[in-house]
Amino acid sequence: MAVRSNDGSGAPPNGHIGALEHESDSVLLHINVSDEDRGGVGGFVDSWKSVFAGMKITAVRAMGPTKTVQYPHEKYAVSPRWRGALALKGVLGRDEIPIIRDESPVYNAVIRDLYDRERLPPCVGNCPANVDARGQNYYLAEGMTAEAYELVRERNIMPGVLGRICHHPCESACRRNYYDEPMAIRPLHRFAYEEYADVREERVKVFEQTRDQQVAVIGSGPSGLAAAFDLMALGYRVVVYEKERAPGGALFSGVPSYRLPRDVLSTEINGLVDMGLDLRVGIEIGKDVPIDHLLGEFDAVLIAGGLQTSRIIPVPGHDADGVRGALDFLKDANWKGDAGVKGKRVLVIGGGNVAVDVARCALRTGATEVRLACLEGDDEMPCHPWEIEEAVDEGVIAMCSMGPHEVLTTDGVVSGMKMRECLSVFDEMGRFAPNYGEDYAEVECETVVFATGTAPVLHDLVAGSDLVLNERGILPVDGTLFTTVMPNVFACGEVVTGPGSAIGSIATGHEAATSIHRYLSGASLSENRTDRPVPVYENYQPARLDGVEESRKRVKMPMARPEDRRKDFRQVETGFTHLEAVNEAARCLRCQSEVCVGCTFCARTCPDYAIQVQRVDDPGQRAITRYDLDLSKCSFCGLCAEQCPTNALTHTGQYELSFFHRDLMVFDHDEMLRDCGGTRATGADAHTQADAEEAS
Amino acid sequence: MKINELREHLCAQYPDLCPLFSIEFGDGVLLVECGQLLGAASDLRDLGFDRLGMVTAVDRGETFEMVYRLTSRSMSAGIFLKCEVPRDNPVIQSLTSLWPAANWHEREVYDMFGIEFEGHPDMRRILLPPEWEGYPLRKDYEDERIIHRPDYI
Amino acid sequence: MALVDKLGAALDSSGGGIILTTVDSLADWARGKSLWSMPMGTACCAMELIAGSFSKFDFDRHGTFPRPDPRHVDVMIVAGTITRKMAPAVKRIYEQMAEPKWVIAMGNCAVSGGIFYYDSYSVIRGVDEILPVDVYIAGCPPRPESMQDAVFQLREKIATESIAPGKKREVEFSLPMPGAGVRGGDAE
Amino acid sequence: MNASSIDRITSDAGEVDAVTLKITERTKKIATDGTPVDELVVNVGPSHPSTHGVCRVITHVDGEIVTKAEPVIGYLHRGVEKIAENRTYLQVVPLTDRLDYVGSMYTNWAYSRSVERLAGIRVPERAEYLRVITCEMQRMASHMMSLGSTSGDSGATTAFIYSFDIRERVIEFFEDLCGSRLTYNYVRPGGVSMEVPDGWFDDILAWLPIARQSLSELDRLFFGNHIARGRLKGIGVLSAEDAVSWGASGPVARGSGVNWDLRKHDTYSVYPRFDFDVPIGSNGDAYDRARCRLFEVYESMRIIEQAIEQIEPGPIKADGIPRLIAPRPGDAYDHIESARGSLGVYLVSDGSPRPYRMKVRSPAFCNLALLPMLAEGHTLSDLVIVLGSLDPVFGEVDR
Amino acid sequence: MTGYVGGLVFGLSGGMVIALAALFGVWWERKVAGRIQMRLGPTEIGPAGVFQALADTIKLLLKEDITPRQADKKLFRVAPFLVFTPIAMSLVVIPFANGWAPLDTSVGMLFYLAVPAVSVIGILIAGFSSGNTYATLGGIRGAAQMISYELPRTLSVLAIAILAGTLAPVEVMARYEWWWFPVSLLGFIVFFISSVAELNRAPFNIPEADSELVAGYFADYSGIRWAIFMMSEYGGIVATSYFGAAIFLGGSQGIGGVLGVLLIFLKAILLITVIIWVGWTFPRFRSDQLLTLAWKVLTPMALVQIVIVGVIIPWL
Repeated sequence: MAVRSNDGSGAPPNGHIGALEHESDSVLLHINVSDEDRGGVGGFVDSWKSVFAGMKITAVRAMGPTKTVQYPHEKYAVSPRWRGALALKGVLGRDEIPIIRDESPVYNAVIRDLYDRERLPPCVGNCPANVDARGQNYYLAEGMTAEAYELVRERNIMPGVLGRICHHPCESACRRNYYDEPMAIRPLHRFAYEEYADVREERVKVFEQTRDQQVAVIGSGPSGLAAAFDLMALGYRVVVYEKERAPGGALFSGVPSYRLPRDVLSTEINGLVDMGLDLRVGIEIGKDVPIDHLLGEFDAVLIAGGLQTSRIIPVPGHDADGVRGALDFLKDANWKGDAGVKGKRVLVIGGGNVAVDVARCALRTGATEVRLACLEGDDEMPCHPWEIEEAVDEGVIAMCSMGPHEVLTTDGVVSGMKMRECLSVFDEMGRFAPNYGEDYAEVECETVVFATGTAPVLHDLVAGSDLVLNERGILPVDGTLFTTVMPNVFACGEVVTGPGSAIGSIATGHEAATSIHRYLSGASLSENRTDRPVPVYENYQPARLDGVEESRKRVKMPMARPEDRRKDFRQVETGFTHLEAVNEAARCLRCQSEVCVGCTFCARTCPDYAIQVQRVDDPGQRAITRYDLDLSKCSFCGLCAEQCPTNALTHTGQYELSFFHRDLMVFDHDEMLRDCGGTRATGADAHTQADAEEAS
Repeated sequence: MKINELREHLCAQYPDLCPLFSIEFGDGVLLVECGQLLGAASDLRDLGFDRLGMVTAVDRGETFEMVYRLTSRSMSAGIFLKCEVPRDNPVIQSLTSLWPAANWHEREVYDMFGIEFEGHPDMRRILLPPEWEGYPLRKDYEDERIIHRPDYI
Repeated sequence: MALVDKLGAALDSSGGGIILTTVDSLADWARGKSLWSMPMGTACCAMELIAGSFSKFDFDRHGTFPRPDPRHVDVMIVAGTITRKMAPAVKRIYEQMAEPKWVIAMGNCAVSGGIFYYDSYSVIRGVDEILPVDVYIAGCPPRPESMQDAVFQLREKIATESIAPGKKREVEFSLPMPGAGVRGGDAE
Repeated sequence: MNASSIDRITSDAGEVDAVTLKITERTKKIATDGTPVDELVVNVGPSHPSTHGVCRVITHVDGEIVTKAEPVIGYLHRGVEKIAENRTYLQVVPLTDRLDYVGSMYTNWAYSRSVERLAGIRVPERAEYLRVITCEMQRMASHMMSLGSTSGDSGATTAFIYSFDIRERVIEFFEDLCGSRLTYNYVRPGGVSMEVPDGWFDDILAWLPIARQSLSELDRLFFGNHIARGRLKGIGVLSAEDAVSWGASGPVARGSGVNWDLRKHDTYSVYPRFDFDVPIGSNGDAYDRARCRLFEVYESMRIIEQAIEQIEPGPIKADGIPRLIAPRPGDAYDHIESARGSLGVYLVSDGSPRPYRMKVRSPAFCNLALLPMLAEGHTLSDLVIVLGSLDPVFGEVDR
Repeated sequence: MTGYVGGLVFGLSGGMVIALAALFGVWWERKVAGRIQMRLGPTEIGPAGVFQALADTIKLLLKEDITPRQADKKLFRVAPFLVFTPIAMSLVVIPFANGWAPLDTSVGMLFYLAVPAVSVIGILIAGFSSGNTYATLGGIRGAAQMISYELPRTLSVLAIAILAGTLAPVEVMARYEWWWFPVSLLGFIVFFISSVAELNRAPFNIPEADSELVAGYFADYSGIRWAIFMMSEYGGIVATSYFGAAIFLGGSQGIGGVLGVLLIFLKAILLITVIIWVGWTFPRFRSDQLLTLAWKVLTPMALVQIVIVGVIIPWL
């Protein structure tokens, strides 16, 4: 029982403890505040004492210092966080926007710097390869299509390819999400590619070889080509080896042609060859040429071999005839155009993008019934939601929360599959630990395709070198520098990262190129090397679209009808027209730091609805036409400034806000841009009047 | 007190209230018929719920949901007592006989929802002026003096 | 009609221009420097109003101190939300004040209803619906210094007034914009 | 002395609609049994220096003795509960600031707790500590306001100013923390809005001993004073039974000996980790209520010191709170111990990003209902003391 | 005729003295109260804001003079003067300098005690005629208070009268000896407290009671009439302080000339400051506490004082 004195002297008052007992059993401590018997102030002498004690206190205070701040002459220095009147730091005009562009080895530093200063647009920040989508949209809206293509190509070496197959993290981070719908960045890549076809010949620019070092790249997948592109741009001679007959790696063998027409891929790779790339197809390093040979001939070797084989889950019957791996299946479908499933029923195990690709390929190669079984529930499938949607549209039957139990065979040939209900996929710690239920289901089918994981095949490749694989067949690689145990051997792409996205592979290619450049020019690999920033842009909750005018919505990508598209491998999306593309590009908010881009976050967040923002989105006219703050409604709560994605809207320290008329309290666009630098009250001009009086 | 203990306690004392008890967002809820309200409240008070924390209503369209929040000092627990009042005849028993605290709360509910309380000593508007028309917290309340917020899409 | 109004009217009609100007400047000086306030504090802003007359801000330095009696005061500071139920009382108290009288609407609730402008059924959207407001202060709530700033602004407005009814003094004066700098008052 | 001797001053006790500072009607009323009714109706408020806002008390006095005091509230009824139905969950937070404007942090917190319960948000520990620290500082500020106005009501303006001086310092701390003096918008669903500025905790720890000293000075100046004791003791006596059945909470109930503090007895947040006591009165008069507040300020200081000692770096906001919170349908109630008692927020969600219904269980509303009972039989001078000892904040009473 | 002219001149000059005293008193109170409350008080007009009260007065002069509709108009208008006149009259017997008072009468003390008491009529009329419940209650409270404190105040002065053997303040000053102060200390305290109560100053300002009755008996007065109330209050403070300084503190203590004037002035200022100091320190009494103090504490104390003096006198 801690009883403290009420007069600060430390002596306990003579209060009773627990004047009124609480009903509960628990013994709770409390102080009794009544002080009837505290030594009577009721007495005559004591009351006089109390009178003089009080007078002493006031007298002491009167002799002490005053606490007054003499307002107009000296101003109390308000907190730097003080929420005074709002002001804008800048408003987006029609001027050119900053293009994020630099040669590769310093590019990360540029991004890092922009990120640290909160100047990175979310689309650029969320893209693994930091493709300047904002710049692309700007160029397209202003009619500079070729510049747009070349800008995108710098980071995303094959805009035509990625414009079709990318999973576009940029779009999920786009600030338009909150407004209406995100920018169609990926279709605009594709549009830029298509427009570039006309000028490709005349704009081709061969990279000059300015350095005498040479680099070999093993694999012509996206990561290898990205690294090769960067190294060529830096003046190295680059030779790319591809073991298949056609370049492109997984883009060729793993991506069905209904998503990526083969001519696009070849056009893009040919474009690189035109720029000086030495591409040698049909040469498998390790078999045709030993890696030692490369190490002797080239100053550096980059392994970008990708993933070669599928994992098949060892359930009973997995070795039966008719059980296949996804990559083999896709390879067959892509190379031969026939996967051997004509007239058969196909069951695809797995819920990733590869599984969906397999399922849709199976439909196109003549399967009668395609089922997709995955462990996860329908809302947590790892594939992109639009993929499964399109697949279901075409007739794929999705079976969620089902795990493979046994492959049913008849005479060594697959006749069906026994599935088991899956209750949860991950345990509490987030590890993969499927929890199976007691329900079983049997599916009849002739082919089972496992799309449950892929792995690299590197044994032949590394044979004879100092490189060693670990027991799982994986090459140990530094995840940020992309170096291996040999100083002149680097690796990038899915060999390093495991199964991932094309744009993610490209990003590693850029990084590996940076490492190689540093290695070859004798610089430290890690010094001044900035980690790739991973901006956490929250996924903006999609806005309600019922009231949005049609002109503000995202331009719909025209698509083939589902019943048509399941028939063949022609591309599903048919592309933008010129007008659609320019309109779409003009929708870009052109997010810049400390510049209001008219995203209306503030107006939406404001609990008082005191902010009115209007914006024109027309091509060539993109501007903010109105930004009104009704200061008479503003509650100075700070929510708008907190929400402002570009930090353009801030609270100034200004608090002297007296007006003779209510109309003056509506701050327009110009008033919001006023310079408030000097109005924050500071103690700087304080006179020491109070002190002067003290002295007197 | 844990909510399950509370349920056991309640079921042991008043078996007829037991089936009406449910748990929602970690709080006990006792949903009764309006006719039973006074009896149930009185039972709960005898059980130890000695304080009436709050009386309010929710406009559920066809009905008004009356929500009473009772708290018990001895059990350190709270419980919701709920019942549905028809919108076309919004009359319910007053709890002023059990807790004088209900007086102002019920006046407020009357003021905001137009629900009348039988047996209330002083059924007048409390927050709004006496001449006010309508019951503002009803969802269908319309007043030309309200300026509705602009709807940003 | 107060005696002073009669005096003003008489001076105005008899052409006592110089005397009128002198009396005017005296009157405006006295009125401006001695703005006793009726703290019509209803909500949050009332807290800042109270803080304003206490140690740190000390309105009394400018001759402004709060008196709760409407008969004795010159300026009513409406600080806080005015509801439909409260409006008649505010109006009545304003009517009980002796001429000349001014009104300062302190804080956004008194200016326009502020955060309660939309969707509220009971809030008056600005005290200027019921009273003639002379100075509006934005803020939610405004700092006590904003209040002092408003008093300085009101002084500038008072400086344009004449004791002759319906007459304005000609002084060099423009509508001050926010943040225009230091105004009013001499330091001790 | 006794007004009953002057039969001219009789007045109509009925509905007085014109809300005025003064009652002007003086009519002679004859009671049913034929005797003249010698009652004066004094209309206190709605704008009166001692009503702590906009409350009107229609007071019937016999001489100086109050025979009936009927509070009329609703002069600050702003329809917040209706407005909240038209705001998103985040937009409601600034509205809650303006309910209990003497203690904005509490309404922020109670509301945030309800939203968190509804949306299943777990708050990081540092945020809970920051909430406790700010809310205990808010309790200091709020109680200083209450103690100050009690002394102001009884005519000791200087004691008011001394207590406001302590409050002012707290408010400066809040200004440094979140950029506003009164309407903080600091406690949000999922955490708090801002990290503390550098050196903030040190400044508080350095200031607390000074505050203790000036508090004890205030204690001696006002509560030690013979006149003040005479003014407060035995005024507005509330029994423990009445306090419970009338739903009183906070210092009003504790002054009557009801040992009920949510921080201790229905504990929440990180309060179980602190060592503090609950001041309890035994007489239930205005003096005990005021003393409870005074002692609670000391206890708040202890909690702040312990919390600053225990707090550790970490996130201040729960992860993954969407921009538009849209909890699943249902209703939830959560409460905290505010300076005035148990402050609860009842939220009903229909799954949309806007609350379907918000109800604020305001302790001041319940406490104020006691006024007629407590003021009766005392003098008119005591009426303002009783009203002040209930510490109503009309933003919260009327909502 | 000369009597009238003399009276007029005297009245006007008395009014001027009161006005000046009030201006000074108001300013001094605001400064002292400011310092007690750790703030500055008026700073803007004149050095240290000394002319603040002047601006206030000019403003009040120029303000509308409201007579409420429900008021008893004639009584309402005359009441401020009924309060003011007795206070002004009481000044005539105050010895402002050694051996000089405007009216050096042998019953000066009696005059001083009796005449200002008449202002209670004015207060009662003011409160009653306003037609306002607050004012009425204030007037009634004021009357009760002033009547109660009349007795201890008169009794307390009696001690000095016994010691000095005269009722003329000028004579008392001349005969003052230092040991009178300890002997009459009890009486001085009673005199001081009951004077503060007579003046309706805090902590005895229950007729005005800002926080209860808004402004009490002058709640409905505005402009110049209210200024007259305030002037009489501050005039009363000055008169009381001078009187107390002269009677209990020895006034100019027989020192003539400017020095004597200064001496009594300083003593009076001291008393004014203490009045303000006390007023801004304590809470207000409730009416029953007030009467208890008057009848149960102060009156017995005054009687004890008389006994003390009565016991001492034969030993002189």
